[in-house]
Amino acid sequence: MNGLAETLAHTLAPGLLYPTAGAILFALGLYGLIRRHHLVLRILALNIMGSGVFMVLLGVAARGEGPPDPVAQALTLTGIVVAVSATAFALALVVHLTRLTGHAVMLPGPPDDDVPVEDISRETHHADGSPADPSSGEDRPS
Amino acid sequence: MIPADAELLPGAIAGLVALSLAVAILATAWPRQAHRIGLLGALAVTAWVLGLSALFLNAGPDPEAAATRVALGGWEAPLGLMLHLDGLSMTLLVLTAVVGLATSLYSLGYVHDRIERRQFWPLWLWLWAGLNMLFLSGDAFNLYITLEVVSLSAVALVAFTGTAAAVSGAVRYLLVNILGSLSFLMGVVLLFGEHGVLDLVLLEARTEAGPTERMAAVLMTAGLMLKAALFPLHVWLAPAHGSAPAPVSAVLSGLVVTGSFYLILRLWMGVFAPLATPAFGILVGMLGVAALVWGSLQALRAGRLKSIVAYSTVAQFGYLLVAFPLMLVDPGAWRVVVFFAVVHALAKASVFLAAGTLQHAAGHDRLADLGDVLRARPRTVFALGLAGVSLMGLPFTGGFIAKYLLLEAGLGTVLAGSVIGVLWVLAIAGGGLLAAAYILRMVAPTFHRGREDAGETVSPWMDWVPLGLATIAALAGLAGTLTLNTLALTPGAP
Amino acid sequence: MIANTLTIILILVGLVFFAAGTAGLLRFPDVYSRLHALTKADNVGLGLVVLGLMFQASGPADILKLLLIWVLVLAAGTTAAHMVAQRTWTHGEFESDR
Amino acid sequence: MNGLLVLFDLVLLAGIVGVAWRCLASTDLFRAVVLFITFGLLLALAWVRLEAPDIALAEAAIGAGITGALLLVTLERLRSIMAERHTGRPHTPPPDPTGPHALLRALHDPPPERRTFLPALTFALVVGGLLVTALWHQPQSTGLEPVVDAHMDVSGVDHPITAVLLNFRAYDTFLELAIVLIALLGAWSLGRHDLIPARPAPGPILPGTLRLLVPVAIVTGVYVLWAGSHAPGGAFQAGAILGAAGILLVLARPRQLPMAPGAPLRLGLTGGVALFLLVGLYGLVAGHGFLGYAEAWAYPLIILIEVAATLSIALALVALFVAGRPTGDDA
Repeated sequence: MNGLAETLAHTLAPGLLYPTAGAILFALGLYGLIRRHHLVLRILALNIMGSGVFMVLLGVAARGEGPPDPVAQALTLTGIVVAVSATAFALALVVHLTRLTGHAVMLPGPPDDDVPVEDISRETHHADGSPADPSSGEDRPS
Repeated sequence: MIPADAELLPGAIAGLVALSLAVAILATAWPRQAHRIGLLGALAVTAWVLGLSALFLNAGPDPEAAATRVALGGWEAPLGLMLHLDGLSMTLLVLTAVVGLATSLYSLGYVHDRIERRQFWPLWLWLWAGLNMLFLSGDAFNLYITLEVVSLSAVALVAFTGTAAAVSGAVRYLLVNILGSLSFLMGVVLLFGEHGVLDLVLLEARTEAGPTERMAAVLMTAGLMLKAALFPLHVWLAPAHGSAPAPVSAVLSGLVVTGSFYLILRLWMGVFAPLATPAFGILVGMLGVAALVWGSLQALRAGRLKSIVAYSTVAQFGYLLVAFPLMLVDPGAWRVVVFFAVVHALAKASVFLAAGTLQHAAGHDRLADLGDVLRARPRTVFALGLAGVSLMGLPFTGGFIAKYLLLEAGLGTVLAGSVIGVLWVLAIAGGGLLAAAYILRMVAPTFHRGREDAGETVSPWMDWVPLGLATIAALAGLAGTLTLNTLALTPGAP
Repeated sequence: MIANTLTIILILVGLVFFAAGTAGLLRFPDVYSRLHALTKADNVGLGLVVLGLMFQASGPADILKLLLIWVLVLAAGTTAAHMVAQRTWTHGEFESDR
Repeated sequence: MNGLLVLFDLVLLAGIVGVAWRCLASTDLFRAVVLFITFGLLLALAWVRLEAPDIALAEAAIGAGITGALLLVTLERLRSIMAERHTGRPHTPPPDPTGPHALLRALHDPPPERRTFLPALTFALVVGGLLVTALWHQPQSTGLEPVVDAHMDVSGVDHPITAVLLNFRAYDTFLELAIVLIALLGAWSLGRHDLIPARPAPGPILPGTLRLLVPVAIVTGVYVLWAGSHAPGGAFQAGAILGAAGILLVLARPRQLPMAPGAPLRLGLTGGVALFLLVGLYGLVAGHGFLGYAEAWAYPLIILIEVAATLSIALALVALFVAGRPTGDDA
C-alpha cells in the first residue's frame, strides 16, 4: 500500500506529469494532422504538436530539486518564436493558395504533377498575386 | 604541417558563418542591389570555403585530431554552442560552394525580372547561409534552428513565383518540413532530458542503447527522412521540386536533400551508433530498394522533364539507403556513400539547370513536345547527357567510381557470407540500368528526325553553367581520392 | 489574520460572480445577453478579486498595479464587448452560434 | 497542500488536452481558432506552474495573442476571398445550394472520413505510448542549471534566461531573429495583394480605447525589455507586446492602410540581425570569439542588441499580420 502511494506520488510529480501530458499533446496533434484536411486545421495541429514538445522540455527542466533549468526555458522561448514565424508564413501561403484555387484543402494522395508550371525566366511576370491563367493552374479543385 | 594553419582555422570557421550571414542580411536590407550583392557574395563565400578547405587539409594530417571545434562567444560546451568542422562537413561545405556558385551564376540569367530578382536573391542567400551553418553546427538544438532556416527559405523559394502549382507544392513542402522539424526537436528534447547536454560530442560520449535513445533515434531519423524525402516519406518531393523555378529545384535536389541526409549520417555515426544493428540495416536497405524501384518507375512514367528529374532524386537516394547495411558490414563504406551523395548532388543540380534552360527555350517542359528544342540546343543536351551519364554511373565519370565502390562494398558483403548481400548487389546494379532508362528517355527525342527550333533566346549564363557543372560532376571521379582522404579526417568515424 | 480572512471572502465572492457570468455565457440564448452576463459579472468579479488581493499587497506600488490591471481589463473588456455587439448588429449572429 | 497542487495539475492538464481535442475535432474553423487561443492561454498557466514566467509571458503574448490575431485575420481573408469568388463569377453555381452560408465553405472542414480513423488512432497511440515509455525511464537529471549558475557573474546580466539567450547561446537567438525575417521575406515574396479586407468603419470606441491603450502598451513593452536583464522579460516578450500594439493600430484603421515605405521598413526589420552581426564581428576581431563580449562590455552590448531586436521583432510581427509587401518595394 505504501509502495503504491510512493509510485503515485512519483507519477504525479510535475517532472513526470507534464512531460506525459506533452507527449499526449504531441500524439494528439499528429492524429489531427492526419485526419483533418483543411490547411488551417493542419497548421493548428502542428502548433499543438509543437506545444507538446515545449511542455515536455519545460517539464523535464522542472525535474529534481532546485530551480528549473534556464537553458531549457531559453530554448522554449526560441522555439515559440520560430513556431509563430512558421505559422505566419504558412497562413500567408494558405491565403494565397485559396486566392488562386478557391479552396484551402490539401487533398490526400499525390497531386497531379503533370500540370505545366509557369516559367518566370520567360515571361515578364509580376508577382501581384493574380493567377496568370486561371484555367491552367487549378490544383485539382474539389 | 604548418602550425599557423591550425591556429587560423577557428577564426576562419566563424568567419565563414559571419560572411554568409552578412551577405544574406545585406541583400535583405538592400533588395534593389540584391543580385549584385548576391554575385559578389557568392564569389566571396566560395573563395572563403576553398581557402578554408586548404587550411583544413594543411592543418590536420592526424584523423583523430582533425575536428576543429569553435566555442562561440568563448563559451565551451556544455554551456555554450560549439561549431564543429571535420572531414565530412568540409566535403559538404565545398560541395555547397560549388553548386551554390553555379546556381548563382545561372540565376543571373534565369531570374531577370527586376521585381522577381528582389525576392529571389535574399531568400537564396539565406538558404545558402543556412546550409553552411547546418554543416558547421555541433549542437543538437542549434541543428534544429539551422534546419528551420534552411527549410523556411527553401519553401519560400518554391513558392515565390506565386502560381497555383508552386504555392500548392510549397504548402505541402512547408507542412512536411514543420512536421519533420518538430519530430527532430522532440528527439533533441528526449536526449536533453536524459543526458542534460545538447552538444553532439558530449552526447555521443554519454549515449547507450536505452529507451530514450531508441525513441529519439526513431523521431529524429523519421523527421529527417521526411525532409530528405527518403522512401517511404517522399510523396511531397516531386510536386515541390518539379514546380519550383530551375535554380531552386537544383538547389533543393542537390543540396537541401543532401543536408538532411548528412545529418542522418552524422547522428548514426555518432550519437546513435550503439543502436545500429544488422536487422536495422536490413530494414533500411529494403526501404532503399523500394525507393529505387518506385522512384525509377515514376521517372519512367512522368510526362514532364522536371518531374522525371525530381523522381530520379527519390530513386537515387534509394542508393544511399541501400548503403546502410553495407556500412554495418564494412564500416569504411560510409565514405563511399558520401562520395556518391556529392557526385549525385553535382550531377542532379546540373540536370535541373539544363532542364530549366530547355524549359525556358521551349516555354514548357512536356517531354513529348520538346524534340525541336532538344535538337537545336546541342550544348544543353550535352550537359544533360553528361550529367545523366554520371548519374547512371557509366565508366570514367564521378558516378561510375561512386557506384563501383558501392558495388565493391556490396560484393564484400556477399563474400562475407551474407545472403541478403545479393539483394544489395542486384539493387545497385539494377538501379544503374533503370537510371540509364529514364535518362535516355530525357535525351532520346534529340535523335529522332524532326524540325530544329531553338525557341526563346537564352542568356549565356543559362547556356554554359549547366555544361560547366556537368563537367565538374563527370570529372569528380578525378577528385575521388582527395574526397575520400578528406572524409577520412573525421574523428570517431570508422 | 483579518486581512487573510477578508482576502478569502472577497475572492470567493468574486469567484461566484465569475461562475454566474460563465453560466450566463453558456445558457443565454443570443450574443447580446451573453455579453451582458459576461461583462457585468466579470467586471464585478475581477474587481472583488483585485480588492481581495490588495490586502495581500506589500506596499502602495502593488496596490496601484492591481488597480491598474482592473482598469485596463475594464477598458479592454468594454471595447471588445462593444465590437462583438456591433459586429453582430451588422453581420448577424456568428456562424458557430446555431 | 501538495494534494491540492496535484489536483490543480490534473485539472489544468485535462483542460489543456481537452481544449486541444475540441479544437482539432471542430468542423467550424472559427470555433477551432477560438479554442486554439484558449489553449494558448491555458498553456501560459501551465508554464507559470512549471516556474517559467518568461515563457508564460511569451506564450500569452506570442502563442495566444499574435498567433490568434494571425489566425483570425486569415479566416477573415479566406471569407472575403470566397465571397469575392462567388459574387464575382455569377456563372459558378455555389457548391452547396442548400445553405445561405455556402460561400463560407472555406471556413468549414467536413468531419474526417471514417477510413482514416483506425490508422491515425493506432499511429498516434504508438507514437504517444513510446514517448511516454521513454520519458518515464529518464533519470532526474539536473540539466545545465548548475553550469549556468556558475557563470552568471560573468554574463553581464542577472537573469539566467537572458544570460543564456544573449550571451551563452547568442548564436541561437541570432538565427531565431533571422528566421522571423525569413518568414516575412517568404510572405512578401507572394506579392503585395494582401490588404486587410475592407470592413465597416469601427466607430469611435476602438480608436478611443487605443488612444488609451497604445501608450500603456509602449510603456509596458519598454518596461518588459528593461526588466529582462534581472527579471522575467526580454526582447521577445517586449517585441510581441509592441507588435500587438501595432496590430491593434492596423485594425483600428477602417480601410486602406498607409503602407510603410520600403527602405526604412527594411532597415528597421534587418536592424536586429545587422546589429547582432556587427557586435559578433567585433567580438571576433577583438579576440573574444564570434558573438563574444568582453566582460565589462557585456551588459551595454546585450541591452543594445535587445533594443534593436525588440524593434525588429515588433515590426516583423506587424508586417506578418499585414502580409503584403510594402508598396515602395516594387518601384
